[in-house]
Amino acid sequence: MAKSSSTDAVTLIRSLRSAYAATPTNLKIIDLYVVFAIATALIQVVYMGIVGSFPFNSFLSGLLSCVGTAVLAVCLRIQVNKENKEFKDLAPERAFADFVLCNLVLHLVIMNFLG
Amino acid sequence: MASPPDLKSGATLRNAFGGVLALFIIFLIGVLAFSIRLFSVIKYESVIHEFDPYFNYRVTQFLTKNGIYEFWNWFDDRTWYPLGRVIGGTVYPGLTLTAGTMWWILNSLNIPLSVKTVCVFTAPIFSAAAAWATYLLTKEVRGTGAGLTAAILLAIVPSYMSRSVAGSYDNEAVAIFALIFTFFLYIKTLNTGSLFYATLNALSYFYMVCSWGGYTFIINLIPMHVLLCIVMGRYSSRLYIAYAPLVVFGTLLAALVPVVGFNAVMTSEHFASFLVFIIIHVVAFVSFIRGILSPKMFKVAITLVLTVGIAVCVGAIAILVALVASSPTKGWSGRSLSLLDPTYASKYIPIIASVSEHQPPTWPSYFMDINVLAFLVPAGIIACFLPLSDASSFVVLYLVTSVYFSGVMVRLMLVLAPAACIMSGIALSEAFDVLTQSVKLQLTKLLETPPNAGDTKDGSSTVQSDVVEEDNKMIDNKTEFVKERPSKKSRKKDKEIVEKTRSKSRNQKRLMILPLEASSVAILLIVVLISLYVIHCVWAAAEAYSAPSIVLTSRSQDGLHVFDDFREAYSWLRHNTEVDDKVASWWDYGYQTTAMANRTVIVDNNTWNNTHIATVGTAMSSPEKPAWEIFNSLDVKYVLVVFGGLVGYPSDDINKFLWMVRIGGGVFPHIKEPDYLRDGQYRIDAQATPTMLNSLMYKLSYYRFVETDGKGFDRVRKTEIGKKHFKLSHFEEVFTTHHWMVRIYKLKPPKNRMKEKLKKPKMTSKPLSGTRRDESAKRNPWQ
Amino acid sequence: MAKKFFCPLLLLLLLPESFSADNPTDRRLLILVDDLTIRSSHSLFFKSLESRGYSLEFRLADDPKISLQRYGHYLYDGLVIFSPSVQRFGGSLDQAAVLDFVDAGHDLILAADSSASDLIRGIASDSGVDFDEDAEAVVIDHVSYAVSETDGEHTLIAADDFIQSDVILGEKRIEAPVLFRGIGHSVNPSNTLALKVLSASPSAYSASPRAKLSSPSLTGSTIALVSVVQARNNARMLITGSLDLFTNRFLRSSVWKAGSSNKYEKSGNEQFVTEISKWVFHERGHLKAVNMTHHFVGEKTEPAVYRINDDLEYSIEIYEWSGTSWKPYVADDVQVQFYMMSPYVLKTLSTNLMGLYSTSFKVPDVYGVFQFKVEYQRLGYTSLSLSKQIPVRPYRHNEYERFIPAAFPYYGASFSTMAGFFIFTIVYLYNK
Amino acid sequence: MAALYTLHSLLTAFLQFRPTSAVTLEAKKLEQKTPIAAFPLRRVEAMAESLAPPVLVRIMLLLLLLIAASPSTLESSSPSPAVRILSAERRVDLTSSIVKVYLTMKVENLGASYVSDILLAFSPTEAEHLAIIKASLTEGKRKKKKYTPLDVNPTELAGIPNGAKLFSISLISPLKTGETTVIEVLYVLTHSLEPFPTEIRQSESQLVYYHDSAILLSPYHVVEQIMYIKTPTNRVESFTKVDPTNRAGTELKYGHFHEQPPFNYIPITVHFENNNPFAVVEELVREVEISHWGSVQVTEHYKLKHAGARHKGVFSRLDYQARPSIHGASSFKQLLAKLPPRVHSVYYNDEIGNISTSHLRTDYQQSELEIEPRYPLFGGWKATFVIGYSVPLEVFLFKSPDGQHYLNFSFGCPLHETLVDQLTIRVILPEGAKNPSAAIPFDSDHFLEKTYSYLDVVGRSTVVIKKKNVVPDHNVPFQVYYNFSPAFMLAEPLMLVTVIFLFFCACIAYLHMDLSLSSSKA
Repeated sequence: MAKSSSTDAVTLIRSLRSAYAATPTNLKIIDLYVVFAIATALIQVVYMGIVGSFPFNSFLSGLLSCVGTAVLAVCLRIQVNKENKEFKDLAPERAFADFVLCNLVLHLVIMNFLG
Repeated sequence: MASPPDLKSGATLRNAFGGVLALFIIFLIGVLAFSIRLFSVIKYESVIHEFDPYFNYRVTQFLTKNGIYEFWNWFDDRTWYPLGRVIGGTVYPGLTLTAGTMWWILNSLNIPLSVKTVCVFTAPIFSAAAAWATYLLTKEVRGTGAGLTAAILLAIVPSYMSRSVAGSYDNEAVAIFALIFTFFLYIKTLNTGSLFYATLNALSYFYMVCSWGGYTFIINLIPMHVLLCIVMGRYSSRLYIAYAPLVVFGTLLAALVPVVGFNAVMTSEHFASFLVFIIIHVVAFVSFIRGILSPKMFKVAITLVLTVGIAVCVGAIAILVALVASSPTKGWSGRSLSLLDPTYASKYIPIIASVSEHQPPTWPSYFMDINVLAFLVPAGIIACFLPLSDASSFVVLYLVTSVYFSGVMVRLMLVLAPAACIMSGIALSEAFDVLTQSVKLQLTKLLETPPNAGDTKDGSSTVQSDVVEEDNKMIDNKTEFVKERPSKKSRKKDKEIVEKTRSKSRNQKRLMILPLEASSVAILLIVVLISLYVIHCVWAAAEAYSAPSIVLTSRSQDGLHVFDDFREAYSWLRHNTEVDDKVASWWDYGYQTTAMANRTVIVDNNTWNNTHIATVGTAMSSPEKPAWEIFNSLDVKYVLVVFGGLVGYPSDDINKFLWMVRIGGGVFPHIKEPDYLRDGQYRIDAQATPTMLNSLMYKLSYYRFVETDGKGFDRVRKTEIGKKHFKLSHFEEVFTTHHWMVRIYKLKPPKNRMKEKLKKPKMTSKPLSGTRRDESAKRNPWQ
Repeated sequence: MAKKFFCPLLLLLLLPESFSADNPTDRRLLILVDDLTIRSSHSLFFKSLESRGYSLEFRLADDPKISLQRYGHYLYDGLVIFSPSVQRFGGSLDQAAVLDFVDAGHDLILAADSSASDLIRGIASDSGVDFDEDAEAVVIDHVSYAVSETDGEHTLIAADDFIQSDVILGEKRIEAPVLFRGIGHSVNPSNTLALKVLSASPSAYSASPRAKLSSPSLTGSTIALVSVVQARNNARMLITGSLDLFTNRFLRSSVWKAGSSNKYEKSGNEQFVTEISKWVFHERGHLKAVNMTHHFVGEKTEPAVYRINDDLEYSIEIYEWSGTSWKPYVADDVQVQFYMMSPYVLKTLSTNLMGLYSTSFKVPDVYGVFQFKVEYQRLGYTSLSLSKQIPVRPYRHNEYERFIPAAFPYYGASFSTMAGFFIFTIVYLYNK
Repeated sequence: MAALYTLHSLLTAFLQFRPTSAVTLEAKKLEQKTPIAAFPLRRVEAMAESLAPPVLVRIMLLLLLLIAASPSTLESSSPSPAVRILSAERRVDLTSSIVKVYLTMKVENLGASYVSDILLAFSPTEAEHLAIIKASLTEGKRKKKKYTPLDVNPTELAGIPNGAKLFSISLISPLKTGETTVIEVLYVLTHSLEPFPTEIRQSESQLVYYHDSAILLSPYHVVEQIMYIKTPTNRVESFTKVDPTNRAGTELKYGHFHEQPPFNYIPITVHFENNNPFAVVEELVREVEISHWGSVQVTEHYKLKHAGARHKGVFSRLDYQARPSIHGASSFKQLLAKLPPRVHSVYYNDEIGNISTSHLRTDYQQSELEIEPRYPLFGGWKATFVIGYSVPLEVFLFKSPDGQHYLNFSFGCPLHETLVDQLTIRVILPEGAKNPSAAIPFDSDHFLEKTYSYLDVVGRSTVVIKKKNVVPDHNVPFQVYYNFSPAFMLAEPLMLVTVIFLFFCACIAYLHMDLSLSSSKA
């Protein structure tokens, strides 16, 4: 049972990789970006666990900035994804413009909240 | 704001024309919404109403005088003496900032309107905006027609009007607009799935957070909807885009508002959103995997992913529970709790229970506040269900939840009103669709229908117009709305029909087979129904909700009689007492005293410190001497009581007295409610208990009252008072207004000499113990 | 001719400058007597008063033209009632009027004797001093009486149990006992305003000398012979049950306390009555506090509001009236409270011996409307009670500390995300 | 001698000139118009025509002063023995809170030279409470008396005993030797009734002191004189007796006194009941805003105070309602404001809203506004309120022959029998009004400032007039002149129109742009 599942897992991983290989590079870039953001977030959580949540607002802003970035990136990915049927009418430029706008707002708020 | 969607919608000339028409109607609706709320100014005067608005007004004055930073850091030492109150940190700044900005803009244009004027007219302006927002929201849900109907219904719905007549300068005035607009943007994002609207959504959510504690409603409703969609298997990446950014931004922005601060992540009102946030990510991931994998591999994948996902969820839930447990009052503030458990307040928090607008509503109040909409709503729900879209499901959800809440707290009828309007808007437009359409199909000729449809409208509208004539001139510009609304709408209908027949599904067709008479009669009936509603609303606006509670009028045979006692008393205090004197009164009058009399008060309508209020309650319900000692220990110089016995003003302090006893007794056990009740009932006549008759409140209210008519007949309680002739030993009357409605007493200085029997009149600080202690400033989000 | 110009001729009722805050000593005394012989029999006492600059006005107690005030202004600063037996005063004067006179801040000397009327007793008891109800009762002491040939009933008492207070009785202690003949009274110990200045010896009791000795109502040292009351408005009263206390005879006569070896040439009465009248008429023990100021450490101006945890300096000046001028008051027990429903800070002020008291402390970490309170009550001194209100605000939004080192990682994180964002945009666009 | 008197007149003229020349720049521009300010100028010029330009005259005057200094000081003790007052009669009216004194004196010139100035003396306290002083020459007998007003203004003179203040009445035609003339003087004293006792209870009635001199304080020898004092009620507590003195009912008579030397003074005090409202407006700001669209908008901000004996202790509404005449005799609850005729849109409110107790009676003569403060005023109580009204433009705005507009408006406070401690009038001219100037019939300081009202760009020039101690007798018209071209009236409407037009253009542009964008995008 365990064996089969493990083999399943192996095959799954393989197929995943193959499937992922198909994705266009710009999506890859986005994924990279997302990963980076999440990683930062995790690091912070760990640090918070160690040091304690004294400057709570700083912690929040730090964490949320990462999460926010990740979320926005994901949204962007969803929108510019060619396979995605829902966003035929939405031009990728428009999507990216929105994305930039969102990020600007986000970082503005973060800056405000950090201090 | 309404113009771009409208005009973009149509490319053909006809639709462009329709768009312009719609735009025009919308504009008129705005004017209607604004002008119907001016009854109070016309019938009375341009003045701030009731209690909380006076506080907001005072804060706005401070803001306009000292600027935003001073306002943010304002520590007010004139209220809650001696504790003081950090206004900047405990007030929802949205309303104040809005009005302040408007004032600033006007003045920079050299239009010298006073702050007061701006404040008075803020509410009507925003109710117009709210009507527009409703239009947009409903339009997103169901086409323009429904939008217009809903908008006009909301523009004059009484329950919203009750909070937004000119002069009632309260948070709800702007909050409702923010609420609806946020929902609109949410739906918009859901439909378009563009990040741009998501950002706007977050921003308008921010505005909502700034302006009203009710924002928790949004931050709980939207997750519910998202969850609903996921459960119903309607997950789409648009849903993700609509929701995920909102949570992140929303939390950040909410945390920026001083009042909310870390509550945005600490208190459990917000946890639902985080939970759903996690869930939606899991779901998104799953669907992503499904997207890139072949179905059979997916079978395999799903198991693993699910296990992982569930593990994550469990972990998350565990964390949340831990957080909830850690946070104070299980993270739920009093009023929210009393929302979930209706009996909570009456059990634990008398202060919340004591406010009339926190009581559960009665059925008449439903009829009073939303009138015929109550009957249209079910139809609307049905209409929403065929066909069910994300948007319509959201609206339904909104309606259901708000119905529940309004059932708990009368005040939240306000949240229900828009939902009801939207629903019935949809219902009406659908009905008109069906009926007019059937009429049109019946008559082969397309040209004849608009006229006779038109003149049925005109007939009906004239009917109401002469009904309406009796009221004053406000209405006649209303009546022409009524005139043109149905006719225009019908015209819009039959052009919508074109795309409807294209767009809508077949079942529409089956509905259309109605005999001509039936349909036209039905139309007529609907119109009559609406006209009834309109009349009711106008009546409500003119009579029920336009009175500013600080100046009362009564019609007697010899014309109108004005009771302006409150302002008389306040202005007396303002001009004839020292600037630093402290005035003690029951907390209802705190805001007015600080705003109008500009004197320091002990407690006020922001009831953040129960103990302090209880202290005053205790003093009011104690005999003279202990009361004097309590007040003296608080440096009180004057005591103000409101007394309606002479002119029959029902909501005076004697009628509120039991609450003082309860609240006082809640903290200081030596005050026991039964002592004030003669076998269970509350009376002030000869049968009243001695405790009652010796209480300070009784004495201050009825001091020398008997001398007015010889036997001391109280016109409110409809009885003769129990104890008629008595002297005051520790207080002296310094002012009583013309109709005795406000009586102000001064504390006498301590006795100069000690007689043999005298004890030390040093304050035995027993009743005060711990007044300072509990610093749990309940920043209740529903205030 | 022009010299007459501008001396505004005052009507008789216009008062010359009188008892006032900056000159507390009384000026004009009204003395009510039963018969004018008292004027001569007590002349020494009156002389000593006049020599100290008082203007005395003698009236028969039942003179119909007596009135203490006219148009709300008091015509006298002090009242001396040497008319024990008067049943009701003449003119507008009555018990209430006398007490109002005291409540208006003026002083009173009330001397009764065995014939004390209800009126007198009433005034006394309203001030917290109760004469023995028994009408005949006088103070009798068979042990510490004053030896004299006339009196066999030992009603003439040589009392020397003085209150220990230089303020009331002056620095120079009174050696010779004071002769007393009259009725005793009692003072409720819970009464913080009334003080027994001269009390009887433990062996004394108050009863009627003729009647059979029943259990006397007052006995021993609870009997007060002379007591003073200082009202809350610092009006002072002297109440005694012996009018003879002030007579020339007692002032002049020699005293030999029974059982004591030494025999004094001259009784203590003169010194006693002089000193105590000085006290009663505010020639001594009258304090005033002025210039209550507070400011940040190192600044001079008084701020409108303090912030929590500010350091502030507080100072106040206290002076004592010496009968002719204000002298700096020196004591080491003056305290200031920083008070909001309960004292948050309680500090003893240090003086610079020139009347200036000052201290400095840190505002507690609690915001609210505080008060600087000085409550100073000392035996024999007028009580000081001052308070000044000052709000204390919490930190402003920009007064919290910023850039906490512990938070640097977070800063780093958020900045890195921003940087990341820019890089990402560039890469993304470039990649297109 | 004659030289000396002309010197006196010049001297007064010169001294008079000083204050006016010491005003701010634009104020000075105003001065040229105002008759009162111009008055000394005119007199100086009168001399100057024969001599030299005014500047030179002033220098000459200075010299004259120096020369004349010594003799004038010699004379000082009695400035002119040549003049004496044959008979003087003073009637002091104490029936209201404002003291009015009517002084009739018959003056005779004994000296050889002409006398063109008659001096009046006041004690310093009187002088500082002196609100207004008018003098007039009377001719003819009982029936057909005719009065001709005379100029009165303060003068300085060396060596006056005890700092008495002098006012000189300048006669129209100098008094020849041996001639006599009758001068009637009215002067009004404010704040000179001193309540005593200073604090009273609700049911007590108010007693006040009045201090004065039994005989006329005058720099001249007075042959015969008498003084009547009229009190409001019979109740007079006490009064100084200087025989002959007698009292009948509400009248108190001092005199006749004979042959009193100059500067004689016998202080007297009268202590009597006066329950008239001691209503004092501590500060009154009147804003008169002229709109050439056809109305003058007036807004008056009052700070009212009951300046009588302070109320102490209990205020019982019960007693007050039961017997106002006894409990609350000294209080007042009603005021009468006399507004100009054809007044409309009157309002009466305070900082917390409208005050509902007021009645307006209008007729073609005048309008009377009857106002009640929110509560009855007892001694020491205060109240603030605002009265606003607008009147049609044509009633108050006229065109002077030289094409200037001028506003002709009444100066004082419209409240009846009320004195104003500090009066400020702000006349707000329409935007674009040029070189404004004010003409006030008595001295008062005024200057210019800018105020911004609805949609103003350059702001409206505003004439601000300040005066202390104003009594009802000051209710005489004053004028404000300015040039104004009606073109300015159109400025703001045009502005609005353009803005709206631009807005629509913007909308249209936006819509088109928007369409193009969306088409490109989609």
